[in-house]
Parts: sequence; C-alpha cells; structure tokens
Amino acid sequence: MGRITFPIGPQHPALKEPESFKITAEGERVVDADVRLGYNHRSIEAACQHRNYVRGQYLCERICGICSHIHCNTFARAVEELLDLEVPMRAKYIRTIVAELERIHSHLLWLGVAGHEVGFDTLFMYVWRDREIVQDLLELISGNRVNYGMATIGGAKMDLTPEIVSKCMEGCKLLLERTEYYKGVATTEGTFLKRVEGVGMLSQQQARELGAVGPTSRASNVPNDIRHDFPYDAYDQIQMEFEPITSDLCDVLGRTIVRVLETEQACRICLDLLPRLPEGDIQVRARPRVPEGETLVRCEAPRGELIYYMRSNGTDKPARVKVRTPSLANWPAALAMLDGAYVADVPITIASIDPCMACTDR
Amino acid sequence: MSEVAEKIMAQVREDYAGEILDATTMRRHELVFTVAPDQIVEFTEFVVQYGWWHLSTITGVDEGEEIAILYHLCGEEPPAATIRTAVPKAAARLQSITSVIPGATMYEREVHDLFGVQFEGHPRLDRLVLPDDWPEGVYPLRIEEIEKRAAKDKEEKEENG
Amino acid sequence: MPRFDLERFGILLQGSPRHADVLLCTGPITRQMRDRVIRIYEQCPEPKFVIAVGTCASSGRPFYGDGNYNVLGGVDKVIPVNMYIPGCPPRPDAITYGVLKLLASVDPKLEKLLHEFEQTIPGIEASVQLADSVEQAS
Amino acid sequence: MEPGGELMSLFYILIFPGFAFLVAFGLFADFFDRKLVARLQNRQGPPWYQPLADMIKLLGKEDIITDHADRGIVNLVPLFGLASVAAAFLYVPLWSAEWPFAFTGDLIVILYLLTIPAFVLVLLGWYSPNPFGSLGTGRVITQLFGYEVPFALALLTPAIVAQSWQVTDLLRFQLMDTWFIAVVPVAFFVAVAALVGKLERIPFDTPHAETEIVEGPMTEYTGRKLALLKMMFQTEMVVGSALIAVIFLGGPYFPGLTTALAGTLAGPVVGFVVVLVKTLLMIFLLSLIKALFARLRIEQMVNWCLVWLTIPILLQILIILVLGAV
Repeated sequence: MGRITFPIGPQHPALKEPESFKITAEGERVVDADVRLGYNHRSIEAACQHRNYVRGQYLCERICGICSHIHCNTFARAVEELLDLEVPMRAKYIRTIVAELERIHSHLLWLGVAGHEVGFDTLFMYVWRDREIVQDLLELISGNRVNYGMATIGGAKMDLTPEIVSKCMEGCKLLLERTEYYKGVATTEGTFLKRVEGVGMLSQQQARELGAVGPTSRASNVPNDIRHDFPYDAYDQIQMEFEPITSDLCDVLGRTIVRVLETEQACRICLDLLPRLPEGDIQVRARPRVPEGETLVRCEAPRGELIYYMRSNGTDKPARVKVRTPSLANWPAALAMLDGAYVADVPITIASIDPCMACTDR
Repeated sequence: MSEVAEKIMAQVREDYAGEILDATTMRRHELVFTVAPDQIVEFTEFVVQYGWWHLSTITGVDEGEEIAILYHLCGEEPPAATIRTAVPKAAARLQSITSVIPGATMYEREVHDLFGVQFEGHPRLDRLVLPDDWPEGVYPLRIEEIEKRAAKDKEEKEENG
Repeated sequence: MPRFDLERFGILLQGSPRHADVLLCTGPITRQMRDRVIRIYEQCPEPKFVIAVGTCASSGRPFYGDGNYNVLGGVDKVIPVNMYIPGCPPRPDAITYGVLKLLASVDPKLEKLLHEFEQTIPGIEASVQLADSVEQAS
Repeated sequence: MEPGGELMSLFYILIFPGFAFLVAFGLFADFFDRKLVARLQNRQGPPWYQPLADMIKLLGKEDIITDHADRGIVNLVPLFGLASVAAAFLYVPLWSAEWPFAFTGDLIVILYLLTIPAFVLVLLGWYSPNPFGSLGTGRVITQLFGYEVPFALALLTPAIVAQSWQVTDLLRFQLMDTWFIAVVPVAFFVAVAALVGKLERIPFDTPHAETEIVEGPMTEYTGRKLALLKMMFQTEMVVGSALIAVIFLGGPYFPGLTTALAGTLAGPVVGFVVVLVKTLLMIFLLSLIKALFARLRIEQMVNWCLVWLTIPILLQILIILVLGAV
C-alpha cells in the first residue's frame, strides 16, 4: 500500500474543534503522527493584561466551551489568594457542587462523543438525552447551560434555595441509576469493547514521564487527583470515602471506565454536600486594586489538573495571567499513543484524552 | 505549614551539590528555589529525584530587562515546588529540560513562541500557538509588544468613537 | 441530542463540505483559521448558506479588541453570513429556530412549520436575526 | 413472447416492477430505515417525504467535478451502478412462481449484477483527489473479500437443496416443502450478515466511516452524481432485502392464504403484498442491526466474516450434501 500522509484537517467530523493532524500511515498502521495547534489561539493571556480583574474573569470563563465554571472558579481563587480574602464556607460549598455537576455534564458529553467516534450512535443519543438532566439542574441554578458565572471574586453569585437543593438531590439520584446502566454498557457491549480494548496504550511509565493529567493518567495507574492531593474549596469537607479513581488497563477502555466511575463519584459528592450546605452569606466585598504579589493555584478540571499563575502589580489590571489547561498537558501522551495504532483508531485515541482544543490554544 | 516548608527547604539546600541563589515561599504553600540559568538541568534532575516528579507547566514572565522562567513542579502531596531562573532579554538562551522530563516539549515551545527564549537541545522548537503567517522575531507577550498594542487599541477606540 | 433533534426537519450533519448546504460557524475567526474557512466555504456547492452561531461568531467579542493579536473578528469578516444567532452560548432551541427561519426565508412553504415552532417557545422570535435585517445595523 | 409482449415487458421493465417502482420503494425504504433507527434512539426522525426532498435538492445542486477526475468516467459510473441494481431487481419474482423474466441460472445473474456497485465505489474513490478517497477504495476492496464469498454461497445453498439455479424453482420448492429459512437457517443468518457488509451499513461501514475518512470514495461528489449514488445504495438495499425475502422466507406464499386464492385474479396481488411485507421485515432487521452495534475496524470485519460467515456456510453445504446423498 505504500506510505500515505493524510491530514485529519482542521475541519473533520471526528474533531468537533479545529486541530490539524498529519498522520503518516503504512497500509492501516500509523507510522508517525504530528499535531499543529494554534487554530483556536484567541490570545486570552495577552488580553487579560489589558482588562481589569472582573472583565478578565469573564474572558477566562470562555476559554473552554464545556468546563467554564472551573476556569471562572480558579481565576476567582487566584485573585482571592492575592487579596488574602477569606471566602464564606457556604460559597465554597456552592462552588464545589457546581464544579461536580459540571464534571458530570463534561464526562457524559465525552461518553457520547466517544460512542459517536466508534460509530455507536445509539450510545451517543442515549447519553446526551440523560445529560439533559444535569443541564436542567445547571440551568436551574445559574440560568445558563454553560458559562454560568457562578464564582465571583469573593464568593458565589447565586444562592441555592432549599427547593433547588431538593431538585438537585433528585437529579443526582436519577443520574446515579443512569451511570449504573452506562457502566454496564461500556463494559459488556461486544462491538464497543472490540473498538476500545487494547487501543491507545499508555504505560504508567510513559504517563508519568510525559506529564499526563486527569483521567488519561489515572487510567494508567498514576493516582494524581488535585481534589485529593491539594484539596481546595469544600473538598476537605466531604465525609464520604473519597479516593482518586484509577484503573490499570492503560487503554481507552480504562479511560472510559475511569470517567464513568468519576461521574458516579461526582453524583455521590453532590449528594453528600447538598444536605450539609452551611448557613451564612455567599459573597464578601473585594477591593478592585490587588496588592503586589504572585500566586499559583491548582484545581481538578474534568480533563485534569488546571493551573492558574497570576502576578499582580498593585493596579486593577493583572501583570501576568498564565493558564495551563489539562488538554495541553495530555497532547504529548496522545501522540505517544498514536504511533503503532490503526488508522481507524486515530479518532477514538485522540478523543480518549477528551481534548478541548479551545483550552489547548487559549 | 510554613515550618514544614522551612524544614524541607533547609534539607534541599544542603542535599543539593550546586548553588541555590535563594529559597522563599510563595503564598505559604509553594516553595520557590531560584537557580542560575546554567544549573537548571542538574537542579531539575535533583528535584525530580527528591519527590516533585510531575512538571505542571513552565511560565514565562517579562520583568523589564530580564525574562523570568518558572518551572512549576508537584509531587503526591503539598508543598509543591517552583524553580525560578532569569534570562537576559537580549540573549534569551536556556538549556532544555526535555532530557529530564520528556513532557516539557510543548511548554518550552510555548515559551519560545510568546517570549522568544531559545531552548538548546529541544527536539523540535517550531510554532505551537502562533499562526504560520506571524512575523519572525515578534514575541507578543513581551512588555514592549503589549504597550504597542495598548497604544494601537487606544487610537482605534478614539477613531470609531 | 434527542431533545433537540434537527433530523425531524430532515437536517443531518454531513462529513464533507461537498455534501453540505448550510455551514454552521461557531467561534471567532483567528488568523490561522482565515484561509481554511474561505477554502471550506468555496468547497461547498451552490446554493449554500452560512449561519454564525454565538456572539463570538457574529461579532468576535469578547475576544476581539483590547490587546488581542490573533482574532480578526466575527465570521462575516471572512465569508458572507446569512443568519446570526447571538447568545453565549446560544440555546439549542435558538439554534434550531435560527436554522428553521433561514430555511423558511428561502422556501415559503416552511412558513407554517416555523409558526408552529414559534408557538412552542414564547419569545423565541427575538433570539435570532436574519442577515438582511443586520445589513442596515452594521 | 407474442407481439403485445414487447409492450408488456417494456411496461414491466420501466414502470411497474421495474425502475420507477424500485426508485419509489427505495426512497420509502430509506425513510423507513432512518425513521426506525431514529425511533430506536428515541428521536423523532425525518418526515416521510425527506428522502424524496433530498433527491430533488441534490439534483438541483451545483455539480463539481475535480480536475483530478476524468469527466467522462465519473459521470457515467454512477449511472452504471444504478442500472445494474435495477436490472438485478427484474429477476426477483415479486408475486408468483410464473415470472415472465425467469430463466435457468437467473440467480447467478442477480449475484453478479449486485457486485457491480462495489466496483462503482472503487472507480469513484480512485478518481477523487483527496487521500480519503484512496483509503476508502482500499477498504471497499478489502471488505469485498470479506462478505462476497459467504453471500454467494449463502444464496446458492437453497439452489443446491432444490437442485435448480432458477429462483422460481426455489419458490415452487418452498411451496411444496417448508421455507428455506427452516431448511437451511445458517444460510439465512450468513446471507443477512453478508448483505449488511454489501450495503456498507454499521457495523461494517468502514469504507465510508464518517468519523475516520469522512465519506470515503464519495467525499468529492456532489449534485447529480451524489443523488445517483444515494439512489444506488437505497435501491440496492431494497433488491437485497427482496432477494432474501423471496429465497428464504417463501416469497409470495403465506401458509393459509396462497392455497385459497391460487386460481383467482387476487392471487398475484396478495402475493405481491406478502412479498412487500416480508421485504419491509428484512429492512426492519437491517435497521435493528444498525442501531445496536458500533463500527468494526476493517481487519476485525474481515476476521469476523471469515470465522462467523465463511466457515459456517461451508459446514452447512457439507451437511446438505451428506443428507442429500443419503
């Protein structure tokens, strides 16, 4: 068959966002893979230096189309650390609950897209129907399906009234049953298993060396979960048993199982925190001028470890905002998985690290 | 927290053969070790053995005449560590640490794109985020570029009112 | 998305631009994307339509301007746009309504279907703008 | 054929069981399939006139021919494919065992005509400039080896049992004896699975897997050519389903009904309706398969076909020969 180099170009049905891969294949085997990022580079870090903190947070929330709350929350936490501002406990609880609901919505979205990548459209339709449950909850809480703007500098924007809390509890219980069903489907469906088992191998050694983060590294038995190692917001208040979910399968199936179990864990965390929502106000006034200083803030986005480095120079505009999103950390690992794979497996292998191209390019 | 950090910092100081310029903490939970640019690879190797094996990212900050490069590393539990070096803006050269941590390729390419720091020994130092038709030698996150753009924006604002 | 199924109007996602009639563009145009978008637009066979989905696709804000060096603006800076659907993000039923309104503006027989859809969600008419009504604005 | 016969056979070929009816039934089958799959995925699915609307729209679209492609061949080949499928449909007896076009060996002609669409895709893929076309062509050929042999063997097994290559003889055999699905069930299963491969439907639709190689060989074709290609696939589905319905499920015969209406004029009409129902039943089966499975990789598909299709059908033939000989 000879060597064919073909682009999975910026516009391709497998990639929901523009990224261009140059795949060199011999027959059906991938020999070399290369990725060209930068199609979605909106220079957000440079723009943050021209805007004050409030407008900067509005912009940073729109870095990723799916996990917007985690960016907004981490930006707010970074500024609060610079201001040495103590956020009321109720606001921390609300932020954690919305973060976990967003993790459920992101993981269910990924499970549907993964089904679509291997041609299993029924799973795609079923999962996205059930995702509507958590979308309704998020809309109930914040009025928007994505980009909720729940975390402001100094606390949370909207309060959770008792009947919202009860609706969320119902929703989470329903989601628990559905995740049970998908756990069954993902591990027993014959043709789906044939397409995900032993595909996109990433050994534990490779995962540690290439700096993989999130479910991609946890599926290769590297237990790094920022919620557990560096607890923030209300993650240290969780009473139920809370361990990072790992699996030693090291392939796409392992990542699928880790994400489904994490959805279940997120539901349980919500059910654990919601009834114990402490009383008190949800916001503290923050001064617009931030004193001189620098800080590094970590958090666990649905795709992995998210870093915000912020440096302030006393004015109301940040001197430097550095955002390192989890998808950028997973790209070296993705390319390592690709060589030796089948051409037919390239889309599912790329999708298995749950890449968010908008996050990668910022 | 800080006495744990002090203890670790003291231990790192005397274990490490080379010379650490200064060790402080950033916001109580981050250790910052400042090292000269030419010792960066040895110190990274030492730090990885010591326990901070995961390189979170590499941040570039333009500080007037110097570009500060911060390597943020972390292990299984706090405190995390940051290695800080400063490189003169005129001759921004640095040894690449991809030999120690292969995962650093993309972070170094990004700092090269936005700040113009040359990383020797880097396998493939081409464009990561900037478009192909971006002029050579123009590094958007350097202070002078930012001022230029701020001025251009101001004119644009006056123009269309 | 079973609750928002466009296939009930017979609209399907097509893999290649050759098979497509309507181009849905989301997100602002960056310098790197500029010629790719033009090429995709030329690959679509006539008659073709372009829908800009979301505020950033319609105008490029909030990414455009204020120290931004890589965003050229909305989709209309590069290819002619027929329908703007503002919103960040626009609601799925606003997208469905936008696509339907565009089809109705082309084929009057669909007018009935459009009014039916408008009854289901009160106030949806305000959520989208046809391009010609935008011409006078910009 | 008496003199009036030419007009009659012309009517047969062009209008009733011929081209026009086939295209209409193809459009309805496509709607039936899309609606069913949508319903299985609890979606609402397209309106009934959607495939017809798509065809009319496609005929009106701009017809782009890439300079890489040879103008003559690319325009001619889709017509060729559609014509071969329509010709195959002529030899499928729709309402009774006395079929004007039947002759000994028409089963072989049908099998031969049904493989031409695969080569249509190969030629189209060869002339499309982008790499997805050549990759798709490679996969079409590889997949051909997977399903072609089992499909032919599966359809020839009843012929061996009934000792005749004529479809109408098979029908007569089924009238006296039981349906072939009872006699050779393995052949029925193998025929359906191979038909799924021939029609390139999920789980064997790797040649035009949307998320991997966009549309495979058909990526570069628009307007009239795309309309003809889609029509070819739809009609091929109808012909394949009708063929299996006639050979394995007893065609126009229904246990109680046929003996009662044997002589009267109503017999052929009822027989025709029974064949339609059985064909729709087959299309329902194909849609069910499409909704239940994920897409296999090309080498998995070929391995699966070898293990689960070729070997069982050979065993089945062996069993029949042994039983027949006894």
